[in-house]
Amino acid sequence: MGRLYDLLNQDIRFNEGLKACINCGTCTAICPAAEFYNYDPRILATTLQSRDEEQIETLLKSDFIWYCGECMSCKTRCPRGNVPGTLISVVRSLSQDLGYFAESEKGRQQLALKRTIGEWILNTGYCLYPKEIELESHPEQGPVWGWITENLKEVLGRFDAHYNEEGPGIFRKIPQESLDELKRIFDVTGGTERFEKLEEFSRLKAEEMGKEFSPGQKSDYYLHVYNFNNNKHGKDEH
Amino acid sequence: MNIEGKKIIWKEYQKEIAEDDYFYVRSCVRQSFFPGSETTFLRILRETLGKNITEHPFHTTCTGIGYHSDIVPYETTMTVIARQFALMTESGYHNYVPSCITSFGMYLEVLETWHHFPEVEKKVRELLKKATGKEFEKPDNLVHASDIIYKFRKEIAEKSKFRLINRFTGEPLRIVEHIGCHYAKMFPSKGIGGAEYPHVLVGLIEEWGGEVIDYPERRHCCGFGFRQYIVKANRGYSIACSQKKFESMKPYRPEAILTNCPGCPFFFDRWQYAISEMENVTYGEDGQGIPVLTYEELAGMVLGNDPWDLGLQTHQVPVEPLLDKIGIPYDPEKKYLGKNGEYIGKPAIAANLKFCH
Amino acid sequence: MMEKKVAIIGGGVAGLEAASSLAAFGIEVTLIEKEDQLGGHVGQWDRLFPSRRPAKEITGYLTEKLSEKVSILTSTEVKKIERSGNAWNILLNNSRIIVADALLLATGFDLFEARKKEEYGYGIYDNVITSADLEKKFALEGKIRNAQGKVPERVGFVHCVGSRDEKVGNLYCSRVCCVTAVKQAVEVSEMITGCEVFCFYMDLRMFGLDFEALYKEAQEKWGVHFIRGRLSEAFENQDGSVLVKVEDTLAGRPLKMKVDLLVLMSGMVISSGTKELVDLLGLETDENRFLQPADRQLKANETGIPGLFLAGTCTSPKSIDETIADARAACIRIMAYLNQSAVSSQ
Amino acid sequence: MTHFGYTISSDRQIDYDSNDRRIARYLAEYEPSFMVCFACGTCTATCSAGLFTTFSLRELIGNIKRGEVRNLKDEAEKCMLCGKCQLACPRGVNTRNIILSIQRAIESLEI
Repeated sequence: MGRLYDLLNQDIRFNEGLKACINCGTCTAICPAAEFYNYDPRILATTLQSRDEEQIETLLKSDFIWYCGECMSCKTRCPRGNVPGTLISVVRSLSQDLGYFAESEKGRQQLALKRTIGEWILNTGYCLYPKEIELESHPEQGPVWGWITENLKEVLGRFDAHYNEEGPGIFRKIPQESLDELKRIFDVTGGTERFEKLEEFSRLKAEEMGKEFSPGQKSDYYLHVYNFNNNKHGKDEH
Repeated sequence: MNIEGKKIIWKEYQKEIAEDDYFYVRSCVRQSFFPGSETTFLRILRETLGKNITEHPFHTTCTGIGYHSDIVPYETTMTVIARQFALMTESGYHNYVPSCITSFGMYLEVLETWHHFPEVEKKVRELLKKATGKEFEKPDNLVHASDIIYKFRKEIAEKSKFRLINRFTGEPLRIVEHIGCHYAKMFPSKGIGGAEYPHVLVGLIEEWGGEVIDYPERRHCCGFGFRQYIVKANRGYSIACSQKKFESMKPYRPEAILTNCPGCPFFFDRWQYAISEMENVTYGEDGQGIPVLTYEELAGMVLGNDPWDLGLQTHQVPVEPLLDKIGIPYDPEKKYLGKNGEYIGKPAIAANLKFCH
Repeated sequence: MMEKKVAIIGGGVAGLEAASSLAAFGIEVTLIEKEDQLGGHVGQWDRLFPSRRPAKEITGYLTEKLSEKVSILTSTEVKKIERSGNAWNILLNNSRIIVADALLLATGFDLFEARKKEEYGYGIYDNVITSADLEKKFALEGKIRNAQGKVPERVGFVHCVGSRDEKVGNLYCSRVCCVTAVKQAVEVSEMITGCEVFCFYMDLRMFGLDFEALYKEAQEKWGVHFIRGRLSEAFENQDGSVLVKVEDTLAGRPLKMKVDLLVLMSGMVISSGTKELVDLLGLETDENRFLQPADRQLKANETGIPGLFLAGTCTSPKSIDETIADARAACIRIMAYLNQSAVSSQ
Repeated sequence: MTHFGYTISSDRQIDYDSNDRRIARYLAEYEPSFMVCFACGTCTATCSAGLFTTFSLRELIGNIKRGEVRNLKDEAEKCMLCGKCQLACPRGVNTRNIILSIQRAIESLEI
């Protein structure tokens, strides 16, 4: 048994997600990602099942593992009780730990996720924070959202919110002690380490690509991973 | 379609929902995009149903979106969830009610993991203790907030001022429902009605006078896909999923879309706008789109709450045509008022999707 | 040897064959059947794979062979079974008690309840039927119409419904569904000119001597299409047709199509009658809930209980020829048992 | 119009309701052995053209059955008609005539 397979196997979710795949395709048939991307959860399961180090390494460095949307529709249907959607989470974890994520276009986007969701969690205590959802980066949000964000305190105020204030309610300010607890949880459970790895491997990749790299959401590298699509992920390039 | 076949399945998938004394946990997405819904939920529970429901000011995100974007490790998420349970325990509550479906799925998954791997639970307890000094008990009853509205749907119907009926034709309103994927697709036995024919929203629509429309792509994901929406380069996937659903429901001429997940209504609302801009295609009647509702909003509507207290002004797809059909009164002058009643200006008009000012 | 008595529970193919075989050895047989007629599932079927001979030929032959040594009790249920000494006392629902030296269970199978595969919508979508429903259409109507009264232009057959599926707790292959699907696909093609027929399969288990030839005939003569992939879900369209989703695993891409009629190949599960006997007799069952013989290779018709024997599909899915062979094998074990006990009692 | 920075993805499902399956019907009529292929891949394993091109008769037959006939002419032209596959096929598919019939079908159906 090879090295990468062993590492995957250390994750308790791996054995839960992969019993023995019979290649029936029930998962792929209803997988939204397989519909729109060159993706196939059945192939994910059989590749992992092969225990072939070379194939698994290629997989961890590929765009392929980043197409899944983790809707878990596959879990409902598999006649063998496999969960490709959970396996994806396991392989993505390893791909990030080893820095392999930076080798694919879709994998590199993990930096953008860390810089948005990840930092919002630690800085605000929320996964999303409305003042961060700007129309420029989210044009589909439309004019009503533009109106809401321009008048955030007023609009939220109509619903008994305590926006950025103490006490319960919508978008209340989460006390610093709670944020400190959250940070300590990240420190002792590997969350902080994951973030640091995402930053470090991304920085190395940015250097290799000759793109400016700095904190926040404005650097060349950040904007590149957030916006760039080579359009070779779906039907037309199949 | 034979409804009797569905009824057999609905009977098989019922679950225990606590009567009272709920510990409520908010949703990051719901607060952002449909802030009136959570307020409405609490109002209905406290004022209409006379229930005790509390919220702890120190609770945070469950990190679910981070977990499903894979930037947050499973151990981290499990420990954050343990902290939420600790807040419940400290408050003396046992019935845990998340507002978010992603969270609901996370909680189920974590409890399932602990059930199968007690050593993991033990480790998480140690990690929580180390990081925060806290200890916790697991909830006795864990249900999604929509389950509670389902449980009290008859009481709400008794107190309702409006039925889901078109007052001009006398016909029931044709409504499609959409269930968040993580409500029951991961653990079918934990969802009312199961994974294939969930009853949690169907039960509301039918109890309140509407007609449920089942359409071929009903089970399809809205397309959020976590990283597939959050990163702009991937949004072509996200919008394509919703478009597939709109195209599939179109021939049935639905008059509203009802949802129980925080993300889905937001995508159905905004993607209708984006599709109208990109392709000049609008769904629904007269270029006005198909109104998208949360279950809290729908409950508030039948109970006769003021539409602007429900937050219907935060929708991109206008809800007024639906209010007109039901006969729910509203004052257009009050739509764009701030918290103290002063006018704060109007949103700009979209190019193709009609809007009601 | 004194005249010995054997009671057989179940009047399907296995029970009928065993009854006549034992009678031929001079045994006095009581055949107990809960339905009002003999023949079991085969009695309800129109034509059989692979030759498409009428099912009546089989049940007719087996019933005609029954001699006066066989007393037949139809519409009769077993209430209680007791072992007293070397004899079995079987209490029936009409309060009669049958005494026998040996007891043979030939309680057969039930068709898997297709509605349990919720995602296929059996019992909900009007044009989703089972292979048994289709067979009834063949036998009773002699024509195929869908629920809207339309002649189907496209029919789909779904293999492995309730078989090879841990979701419903059935790990096994039901053996006969693949070839039944091909047989029915041929029959539909024969009956409806121009109808496109699709079989959705994981792998085609054409184990019988003539099965592969039938498969080839289906492709070559009737143009039946075979798509490798397990059906993931079905949904009803507005016009009542059924939208199916499957992966074409040879192409590695999801596939969708509209069919006018979707036929689910329901597999075999332990019968409700067998389950009752499990409780009455304290029998062992295997992980798939079929009766567990003393040894699946060496003592396939025997149990741990002296004088209690098994035959047919109550122990595992079987085709008709396998069931008949199994029933005969059980008779040999019963005769050996009766002779031995006759010797030891002398 | 708002510039979104992305476009709506097209789906890659095989759609039997809209695909063009006329060539499959043509072949089933004029070379019925086309229908008995059971996709074992023996042809592709032995194929001379497949050694130095991406040609696969198994895939080609499958795609025609599915009605996925883009680039069909170019694909079929990769075959050198050497006939090794015909010797190898366990189902007696007349592979050479399939290739020739594809060309005839493209012409007569004006695809």
